[in-house]
Amino acid sequence: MDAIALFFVLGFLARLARSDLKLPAQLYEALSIYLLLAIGLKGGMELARQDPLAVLPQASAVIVLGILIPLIAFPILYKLGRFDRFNAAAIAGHYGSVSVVTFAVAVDYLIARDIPYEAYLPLFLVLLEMPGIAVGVLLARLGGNMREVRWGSLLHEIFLGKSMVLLAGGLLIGWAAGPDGLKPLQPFFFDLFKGALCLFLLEMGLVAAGQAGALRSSGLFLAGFALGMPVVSALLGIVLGAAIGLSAGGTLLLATLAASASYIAAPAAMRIAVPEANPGLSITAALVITFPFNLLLGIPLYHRLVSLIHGG
Amino acid sequence: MDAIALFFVLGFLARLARSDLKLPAQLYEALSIYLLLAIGLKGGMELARQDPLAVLPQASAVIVLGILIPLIAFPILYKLGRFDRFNAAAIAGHYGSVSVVTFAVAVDYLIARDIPYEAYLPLFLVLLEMPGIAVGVLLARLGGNMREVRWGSLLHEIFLGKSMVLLAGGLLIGWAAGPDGLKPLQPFFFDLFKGALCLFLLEMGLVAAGQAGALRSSGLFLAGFALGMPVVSALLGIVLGAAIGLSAGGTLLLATLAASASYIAAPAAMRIAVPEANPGLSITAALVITFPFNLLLGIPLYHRLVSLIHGG
Amino acid sequence: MDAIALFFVLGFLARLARSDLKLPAQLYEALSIYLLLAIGLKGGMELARQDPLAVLPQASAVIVLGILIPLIAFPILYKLGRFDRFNAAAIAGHYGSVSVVTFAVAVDYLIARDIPYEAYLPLFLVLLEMPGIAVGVLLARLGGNMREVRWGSLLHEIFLGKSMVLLAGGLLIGWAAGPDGLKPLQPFFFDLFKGALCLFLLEMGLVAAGQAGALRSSGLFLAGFALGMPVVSALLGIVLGAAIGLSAGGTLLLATLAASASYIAAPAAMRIAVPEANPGLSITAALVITFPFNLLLGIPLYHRLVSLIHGG
Amino acid sequence: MPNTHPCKLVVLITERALEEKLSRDVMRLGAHGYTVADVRGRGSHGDRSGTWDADRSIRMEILCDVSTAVTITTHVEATYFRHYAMVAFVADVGVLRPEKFAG
Amino acid sequence: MPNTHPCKLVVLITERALEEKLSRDVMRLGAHGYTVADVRGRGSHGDRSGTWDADRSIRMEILCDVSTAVTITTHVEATYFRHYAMVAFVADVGVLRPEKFAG
Amino acid sequence: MPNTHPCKLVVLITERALEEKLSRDVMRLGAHGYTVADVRGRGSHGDRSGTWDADRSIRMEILCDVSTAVTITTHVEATYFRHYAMVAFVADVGVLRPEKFAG
Ligand SMILES: Nc1ncnc2c1ncn2[C@@H]1O[C@H](COP(=O)(O)O)[C@@H](O)[C@H]1O
Ligand SMILES: Nc1ncnc2c1ncn2[C@@H]1O[C@H](COP(=O)(O)O)[C@@H](O)[C@H]1O
Ligand SMILES: Nc1ncnc2c1ncn2[C@@H]1O[C@H](COP(=O)(O)O)[C@@H](O)[C@H]1O
Ligand code: NA
Ligand code: NA
Ligand code: NA
Repeated sequence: MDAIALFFVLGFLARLARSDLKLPAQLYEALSIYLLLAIGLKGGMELARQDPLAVLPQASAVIVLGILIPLIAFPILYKLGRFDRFNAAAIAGHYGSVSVVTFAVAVDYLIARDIPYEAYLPLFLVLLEMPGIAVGVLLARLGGNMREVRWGSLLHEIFLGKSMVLLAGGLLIGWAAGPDGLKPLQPFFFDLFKGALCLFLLEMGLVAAGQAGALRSSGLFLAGFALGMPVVSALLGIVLGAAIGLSAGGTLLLATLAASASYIAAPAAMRIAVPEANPGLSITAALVITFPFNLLLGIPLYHRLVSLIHGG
Repeated sequence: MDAIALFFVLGFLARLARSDLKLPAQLYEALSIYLLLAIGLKGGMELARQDPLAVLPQASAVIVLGILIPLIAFPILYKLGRFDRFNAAAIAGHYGSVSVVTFAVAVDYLIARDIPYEAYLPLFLVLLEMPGIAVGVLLARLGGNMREVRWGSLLHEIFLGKSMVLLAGGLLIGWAAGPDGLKPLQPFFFDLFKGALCLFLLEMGLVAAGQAGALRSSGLFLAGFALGMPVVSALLGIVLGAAIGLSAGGTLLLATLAASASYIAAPAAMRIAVPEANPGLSITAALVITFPFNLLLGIPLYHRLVSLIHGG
Repeated sequence: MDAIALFFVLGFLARLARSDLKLPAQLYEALSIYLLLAIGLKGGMELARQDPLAVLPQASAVIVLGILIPLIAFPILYKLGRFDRFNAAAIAGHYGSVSVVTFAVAVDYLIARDIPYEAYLPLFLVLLEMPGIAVGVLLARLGGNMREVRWGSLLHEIFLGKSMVLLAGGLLIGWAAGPDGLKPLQPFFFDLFKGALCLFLLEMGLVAAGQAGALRSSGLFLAGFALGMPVVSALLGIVLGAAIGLSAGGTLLLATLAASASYIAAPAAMRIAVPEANPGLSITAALVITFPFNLLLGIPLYHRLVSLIHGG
Repeated sequence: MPNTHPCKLVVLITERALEEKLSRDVMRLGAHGYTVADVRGRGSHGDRSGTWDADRSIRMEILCDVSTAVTITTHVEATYFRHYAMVAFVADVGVLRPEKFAG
Repeated sequence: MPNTHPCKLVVLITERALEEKLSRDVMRLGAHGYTVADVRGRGSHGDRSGTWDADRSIRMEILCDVSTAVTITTHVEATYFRHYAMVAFVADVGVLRPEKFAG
Repeated sequence: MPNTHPCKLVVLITERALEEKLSRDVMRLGAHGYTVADVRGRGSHGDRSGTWDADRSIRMEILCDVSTAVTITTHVEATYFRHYAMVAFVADVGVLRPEKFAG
């Protein structure tokens, strides 16, 4: 197993065994700020290397994907899973958005295997962060009084939430500074990236195991959803990746983005925009099941599926 | 624009747009400890490369500069600006002292342009930190009951304040350990420096924008002072740099030190020594106006001025 | 003096001079997590390079050493020092366990002098962390009602305490990932190690000076013990190192481990398992006296002693 | 005590996600200030151990006169109690400089 | 205040090493929740300035009915006061949603 | 409550820059201890959101007898209220081990 995933496992087991290991809260915050900025910078730097307009059609297609996924997830949860409208919509929103750390692990997976990918993929990460959340909120309010949606504060929450600001801000700085301007930042933002990711995954392991108790109360249907939905989304991502002409590596990353569920930006936005939803449900699904599933099984699986198309 | 300055802008805009982005308080503290130590170490290492006695005359001249600047600033604020004695003295003290981060940005400016400078300049940074603050306190107490000044605790605050201990301690360790002894510390203290500076500037942008509201209440005069005083001080620094035979790069750094205003050491010392002064005024001037002015316009301007003397 | 030790001295003097320098609490925690993980990873990586079974006999001998040291320390403290059973046992337990930072400084001492050592020595660090603490608790409860010892929670505290989880977890990950798997983690976990150690020692200097006041109340006998016991233990370590065929470098590390006293894992475990003991006594001895003694004088002294055997 | 004046202390313990909203609310409802601390804890919504974003709690305290205290507690009861982890209590204290908190 | 109900607030200030034990204790003794903050301080055990592990303190507060308050304070007095740095006090407060804290 | 004894709880919320001075003051004025927490907040001196040095606040609480409470509050009122962001209040609580806080 990859060293990165082992840190998640260490955290998970330590918490299950009731160790008192705990990362300081502000270290967790500092690491997440660092990871978001670093991913943004890297993507922006690569974007500076090419014509941004050329990416425009691809980018639009990717946004459509982000809208589609929650629209598929919602009826499954609402009709089949018999969740109420609020919970179904909130969970769907989490799966429409993306997990930054899952993306980073997939990038690492490609690098370790020397598989090339379109270096501007972090742009898609930025683009996919928001639409899913917005669709989730809309679904929660549909039928109810749509005027109750405070659009101003919702858009604010989504576009100016800290993960968006750091990702998009990093992207813009990286793009403006370009590869040469970022060179002196390389030791800090790029060389340390993987080590910082390990520490973060240690913490995510601790958190996931701490939430694992909620599994029992959340029911079997949700567990099934949290395992099945990523595969469905990954397939959509693969089809789209092929359609817009991404390389095998780029397609795997897009599939992973589609498959991943947000557990940083989405919970924060949903808590304010859809307070009626029980946050325990979304977090259990996204963090306790889908996240480790993608990390340990999903990415290799999607790789296989991509290979069916691209050969290799 | 330089990547470093862009991080300041990102923080500033994020806060203006009311984003919830916030750096953890202890990350801010950790970064400032790191930056102070790293600057001290670097300066000490360079000092070890040469005869410390040779720097003595220059060093004395620099201290005189630190005393002079608040003596110029005070009457401007007191007579022209009609601030009361306490506020005039406190603000003058901030401008007599220096901003470590502005210095670091100026060093980066030189490196990016391959302009050489006397590597022991951080020593001047250390020397300039204190005298301005002491003069500010004296000015506040003049005329009043001088016996009220608790000299013991003031000297303690100045010489044993944390920024002084870290800068001077780093300098001494760097000097004692020398270039060879510091080699294993290079990845941590030197290679990461610029990245850490970026994060710190992100935070300073957030803080500066948070304080920007105070601009309205602090009046136009103060804004003018915060723009004009740095230029005056920079000119003094340039004249002095030429007089003591510094290179063009060294002169620019000295000018930047003179132009910069303290917003870490001085506010802490003034709060205790001159409680009558409104800290909002000094901080607005030093952090919200002078700091970004130096960062974005001042340093290039001083560079031009230096070039007039040194050619180039 | 080595740069590393100078950071300890800086912290110590700053606190003695009543500077307000303080490292943020969560930075201290973050650094200790980092150091433990890094040491574990490094040891595990080296372990992966050789046959683990070959180390088994040596490992068993090392555990015996960890049991022996508190059994020697206890009667000295109880009979000669006239401490009560609880305090004698608790202090003995601290000296049976080890100091991770002292170990790191000794490794650095060897590297700076190009002295080779068995790279799997961190394994011994892991093995020595626990037995001394367990023996200390046993000694505290002997004669008393042994059934009062809550073995379950004691074993839990020892094996699942955070320093154990991080050290042993790092070791296992390093071993599983091997040198190739850890390569991308090198900049974070290995290159930064010494710098992070410097910051940690700065903090230990601050803490040690803060506790120094307790020296007066703890009495001369304890001070003598804290200076003499490390030398006795180091001699045991040297004899054992020679007996199990370690190189000169490896023997010095084993001697240093034996000589060092725990001030992270042991205080936490003792506080819960032997609440009757005054934690001030153990911490004064282990941190205020033994730790700097080993750092500044002990390691060079043990090096001399090792050279008597190994020549050099 | 001779130098203090009766005042209410309203304490709200709730999710950190509400901090900005609550701050605006209490100022709008007549408070002249508030103080916030980061806390962790446990209650009917389970363990909130504060190690990551969704898990963090705050403790906000507001010194104010009786009528503002009633307004604030009534408001949070109606607005947040149903869907958020929240506990509220009120204590009688004596403040210095009473003019800072009244009206 | 009309919308609050009398309740006890038990506050324990003690070593961080006790946090897990105390949390289990108070829940076992009938509390329905608790809130913990990191603090530093000074008392009869000297300076506990909170810069490193052994030095850290917590402040735990528990809202509960009188009988639980008596049980908890009696328990901590018997179990921890002798060997640990600890201070305990109780205040009378008024809570909203009293059913969360009683029984 | 049968096992507690009446005591005053003095709470000071103020700038972090004052922490060392206040600690010395309260001990000198007769307190036997104090507890400090980091907080953020808002008051008549505006927003103190605690993200950087000049902006940080602390909350200090002191358990003591009435006369010490009067001495402390009178002292801080005279010394700090004019020039520093500060709020002070006093509550009646019941302590265990009253001998720790009196005299
Ligand atoms: N009985 C209690 N005593 C003290 N704090 C409590 C109590 N119950 C709940 N809390 C705090 O209030 C938060 C929210 O409570 P709840 O809505 O019951 O989950 C918890 O996370 C605790 O921090
Ligand atoms: N008089 C007091 N007022 C407020 N807090 C106190 C007081 N005495 C002790 N404490 C707190 O309780 C902790 C333990 O107290 P002690 O057992 O007296 O050392 C101290 O570290 C302080 O945080
Ligand atoms: N009404 C209030 N309720 C609670 N805390 C307050 C209140 N007013 C002020 N504070 C706190 O006391 C600090 C200083 O207050 P002030 O001197 O009014 O600026 C503020 O930053 C708040 O943390
Ligand atoms: Na997704
Ligand atoms: Na200046
Ligand atoms: Na030992």
